[in-house]
Amino acid sequence: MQEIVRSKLTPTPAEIINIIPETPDTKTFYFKPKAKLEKPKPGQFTEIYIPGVGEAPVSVSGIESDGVIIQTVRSIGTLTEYLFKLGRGDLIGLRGPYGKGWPMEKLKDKDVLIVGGGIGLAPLRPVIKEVERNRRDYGRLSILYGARNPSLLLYRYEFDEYRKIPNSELLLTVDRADETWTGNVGVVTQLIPKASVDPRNAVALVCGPEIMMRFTVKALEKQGFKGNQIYLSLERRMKCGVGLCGHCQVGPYFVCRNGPVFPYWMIKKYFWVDQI
Amino acid sequence: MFSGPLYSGGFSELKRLFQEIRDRNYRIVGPRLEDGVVRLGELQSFEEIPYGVSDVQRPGYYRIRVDGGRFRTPLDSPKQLLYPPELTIFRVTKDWKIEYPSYRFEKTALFGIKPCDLAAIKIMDRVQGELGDEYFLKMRENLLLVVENCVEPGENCFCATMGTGPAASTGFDIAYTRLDNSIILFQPGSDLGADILGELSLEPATPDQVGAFRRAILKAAERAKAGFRLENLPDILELNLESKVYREIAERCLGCANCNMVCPTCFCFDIIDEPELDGSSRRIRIWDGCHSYSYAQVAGGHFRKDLWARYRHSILHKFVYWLRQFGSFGCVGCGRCITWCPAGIDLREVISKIVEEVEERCRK
Amino acid sequence: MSGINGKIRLAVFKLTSCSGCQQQIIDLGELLLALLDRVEIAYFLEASSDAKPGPYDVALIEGSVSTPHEEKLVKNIRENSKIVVSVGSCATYGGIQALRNWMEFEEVKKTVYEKPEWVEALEKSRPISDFIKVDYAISGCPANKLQLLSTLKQILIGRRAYHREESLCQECKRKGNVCVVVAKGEPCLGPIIKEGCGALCPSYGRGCYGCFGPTIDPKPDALAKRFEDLGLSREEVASRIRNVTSWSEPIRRFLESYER
Amino acid sequence: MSGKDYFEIRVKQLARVEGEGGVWVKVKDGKIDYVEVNIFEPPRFFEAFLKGRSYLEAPDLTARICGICPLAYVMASSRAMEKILGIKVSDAANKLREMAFYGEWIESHVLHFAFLHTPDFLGKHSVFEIAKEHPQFLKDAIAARDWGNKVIEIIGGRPVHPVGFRVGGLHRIIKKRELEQLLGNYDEVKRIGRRLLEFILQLPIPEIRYDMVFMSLKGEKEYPILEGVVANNLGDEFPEDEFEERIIAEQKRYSNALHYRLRDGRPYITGPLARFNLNYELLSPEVRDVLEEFGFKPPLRNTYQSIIARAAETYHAILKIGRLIEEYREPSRAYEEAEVRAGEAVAIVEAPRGMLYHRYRIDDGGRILYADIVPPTAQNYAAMEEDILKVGDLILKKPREEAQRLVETTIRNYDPCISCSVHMIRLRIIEE
Repeated sequence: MQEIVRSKLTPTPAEIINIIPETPDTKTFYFKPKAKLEKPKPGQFTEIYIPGVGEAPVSVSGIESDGVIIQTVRSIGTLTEYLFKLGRGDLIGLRGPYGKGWPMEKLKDKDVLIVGGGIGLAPLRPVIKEVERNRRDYGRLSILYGARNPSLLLYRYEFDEYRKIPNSELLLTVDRADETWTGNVGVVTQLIPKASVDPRNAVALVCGPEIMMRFTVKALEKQGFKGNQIYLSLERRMKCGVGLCGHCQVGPYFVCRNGPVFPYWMIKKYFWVDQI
Repeated sequence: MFSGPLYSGGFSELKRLFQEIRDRNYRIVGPRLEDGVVRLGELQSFEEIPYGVSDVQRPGYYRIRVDGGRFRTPLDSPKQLLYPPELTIFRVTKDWKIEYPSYRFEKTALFGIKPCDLAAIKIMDRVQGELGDEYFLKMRENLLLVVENCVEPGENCFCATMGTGPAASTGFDIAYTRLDNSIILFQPGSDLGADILGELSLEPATPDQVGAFRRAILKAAERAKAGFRLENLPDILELNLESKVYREIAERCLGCANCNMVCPTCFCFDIIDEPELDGSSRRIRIWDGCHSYSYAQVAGGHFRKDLWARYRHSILHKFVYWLRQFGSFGCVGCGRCITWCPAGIDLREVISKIVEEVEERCRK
Repeated sequence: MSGINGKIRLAVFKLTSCSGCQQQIIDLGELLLALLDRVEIAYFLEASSDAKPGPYDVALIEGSVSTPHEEKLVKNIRENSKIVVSVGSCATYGGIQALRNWMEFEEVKKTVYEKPEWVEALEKSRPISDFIKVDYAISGCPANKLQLLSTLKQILIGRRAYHREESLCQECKRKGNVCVVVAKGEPCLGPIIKEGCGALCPSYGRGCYGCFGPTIDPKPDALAKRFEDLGLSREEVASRIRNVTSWSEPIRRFLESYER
Repeated sequence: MSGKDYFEIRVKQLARVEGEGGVWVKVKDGKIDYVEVNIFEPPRFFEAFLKGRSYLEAPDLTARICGICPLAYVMASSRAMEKILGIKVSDAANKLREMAFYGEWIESHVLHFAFLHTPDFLGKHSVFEIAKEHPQFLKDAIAARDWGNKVIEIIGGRPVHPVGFRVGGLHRIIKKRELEQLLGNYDEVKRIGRRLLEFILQLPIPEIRYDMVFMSLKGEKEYPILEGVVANNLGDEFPEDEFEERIIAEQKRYSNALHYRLRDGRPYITGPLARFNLNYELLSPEVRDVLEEFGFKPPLRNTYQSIIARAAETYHAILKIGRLIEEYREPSRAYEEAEVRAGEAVAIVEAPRGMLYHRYRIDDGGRILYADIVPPTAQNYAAMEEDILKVGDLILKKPREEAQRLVETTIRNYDPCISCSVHMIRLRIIEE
């Protein structure tokens, strides 16, 4: 008997309603889905699809009440390169949101230490927004953010806003300064001892290149952070987003389904193993 | 290993079973001799099943002999049928209409598959779960499973180690065992199976036959063993993530991913987006495997650039991770990855060596 | 999209080759007609005498560079084209004629021509990427017409063109072929050669001889060892592997060390 | 142009030949004095790198000489090796070879007469321009080629450089039902073959008559394709092994291809026109019926009519393939083998564009010691040059642009398979 097979991997069309250039190779897109998607939680991701081009997992960097999803994208692969050629009014497809996000419930009444590297700040932005919105639910907020050079810092237009959040700090650093830069120079891990959070009562949320996360974990442990106080958002090749295609495994975990955010203790065993 | 009542018959009863299933409008897929190998294919008649043909399966080696013997796992696993190598997911038109493909799902009987392949289907059931691939789930709904227990496992078989054979214990509709050329024992495994067997009005097996059955299966189990034990295996493998065995094997491994492709439980897939000239485009799902170079590659990075790391992942996935992901091993001991490895790499040896390495270390 | 009616201006060039890859374009048949709705063929001598000058949006180049004239020509094509695609194993790897690269060139010339001094050719037949930047490379002897079309379709919608370059074994297994190495003891280059042809040779019961070129991460050493186990002499192993795509980097490197 | 020794027109490209070449015409006292067909297809040195390779590789390697007619190379090299080893190919394998080879004739002929040559007679640049007035013609041409290609694909895996053939037969047994797929729309394919021939018969073809030497294989009972004796219209008939004694080869400074002539220095024509004239009676009666309906009688005495021979052979090939499929019985073995031994042999087959000659010597290990390959186009060079001399008056009387077109058309009469020997054609008329 002939039967139609409807794939669960079906995207929902969404309109690009705004684009904000961030850095030379990064833009922030505002997508308005044509049909209602589940509301993403901070740290979750969607699969952005363009017909005939492909799909790429991209973390959500902002969630608006009217269903608009904000995502910051670096042009690096086939899909993202193509996305950069699109403009307002163009349609793309979205699937998701997928994955486990940041442990927001575990942050309640805790100091929140955010450590971002480069584009890694994108999935952390919704956390900052959440802390800002419900400021009294959380302890001190410390945002440590670094990039290779000043032109690669995301959301610079919002930094003042971050600084104005009560009981918070924003520490920035760049690997290489230019003439405009008067702040810290060096890798982001150097900022960790400077962060004014109480390691005994804090949770660290980390996202950035894998190498940066390794150094960050070491630095955090040095400050007294324990494995259950550190959360990392991992990157892998999340093709299907729902744990079926197999590509995104790290150890026994599917990054798409069990992550992308993992408590450090959970992945510690694999985190330091070369090419696991 | 042993369950359910046994009934006695012979080849004519087996043939009647085939006929009975056919009369119930099942398409029958089973082992047949084609392209110089025993492989799964659609069977028009019982006579197509190459009883009397045996296969020699060794690492990287397969040959057929017409010697009145028995064949083992066919080239194809049920995956070929349930989880086709290439499948269109959907087509999207220029104006964003999504069109889904339609397929024919017929009542299908898998006739004479081996217990290891039955185990593989059960593993796939868990992997796919309710989240799973729609095509698989629809195919699965219509499946009748007739298993042939093994009394003569091949050289590459290690179902006994993996606990999937040589006899099936549950999850089938009907199982049969060819004790010798005249006596075949039948076993119902489901209500439907019992109903079908009922049509054959078989006699219960005699105590002698039951005894012979048990002896044959136990003897087969002795043969179908790998050189390692499952006990603590996941822990041992995880203790030895940096084993040099992986690097040694990568000297012989071709990275071709044949082992992934022939594995009855390997489920990984890649997605291809193909634009069409009329502005529409197609999404296609095709088999992929962790030995593929591009498998763990992302735009601007690679998580398993070296072949040894890809090889390690395949072992760890089957024997460590799978257990945590789906509650069982990802290997059923069918031996296909050993037979069809063009480099003749023997998975059993690889694992044994890694285990040895750890034991060695413990002794020191 | 600088062509008539916003079509892509396509040019097809031929260097040292058999014309078989251009043939693939004509062999598209009905699909070629559909393609012509989107593409203006500005230069394709085999199909049309109406040869228009550049610049071109896309240049497809068949054939290897094996004469001084071609060296100039390919540089000229590059200057005149936005996207350059090397089509087929001649353009991408140097082709079958690169088998002469392994021989003494003066001897080679003498073997074929009575007056070798009249023959104008470079000592080696080389891939065009040795001379110019190539945007996309399609291999195959000949290139697979559907892969070629797919590349054009991807270029047409403006995306980066991509094809899987995993082993031929994967395509072979997807097709349900029986492995000729395992079931017949027949040497097959499939494990180190990329998919794309449809696993044709094994479908016809014979070993792959490598016309699509090496995968992205081939292991020729391991394969050579396996061939030796199957009973081939080192000379035979080298000869098997030194075939249509012998001048591709990984195979060349392998042969150089294997024969040392 | 007075005051100069010569004037020169440079025709940069001659398109719609499968490659590139040039024509150089020297004019003296208002008459064409000298013609050079100038080939600049780079040399590929097949005969050199074949040395040392296994005899089994000859078909796959030599196929790569030409992407238009690879099967001709497969057939000639296989047959030569079989002669050396004394292998008798099964009837079934022979039939499959013929079917596929006829498929190649269709593919190559239709490519040539529809895509490359017809535009000349209708004053167009390409078949796509013709399609505006004659859409059915292009449709038919594509359908016929697709079908021809499909024949090769089923038997050999792919139309260009097929993989299914080997010395001794084929690599695998082709099932009858695989071939029968080709018969699904066979009646329509036959109609297409007929329509294409009728279309070609109605083209305005220049009437120029002169004497030519034709040479081709001659069939005994069947139109020649895989084998035959060599014959010409001078009454000579000789076995393929004597080819080299009857023919002389010379290397020209301006060309990478060797030029061939009869021993007495006369050029000869090989190809469809020659085959047609020497084997007319062996064409399928259906083909002859159409020709005769249009008033054509053999021999065709005009190289411009070679396009008719191609269309006729295309229709013939379609009919022949159908008959071969019907007669086909699956063999028990895909190929025959024999003990390897040293030896030497020659084989000539009829490539779409004429006689293709292969000669090999192998050692007792089956390694190729010596190879000599004479493609049809190389044999036709001398005739092409001669032809241009013959139409010289016409060329010189016409305006330059038309003159070029005429020269091009003349060259294209030979369907020069440039890849096996030549390249784009440039016309230079040099007046002294």
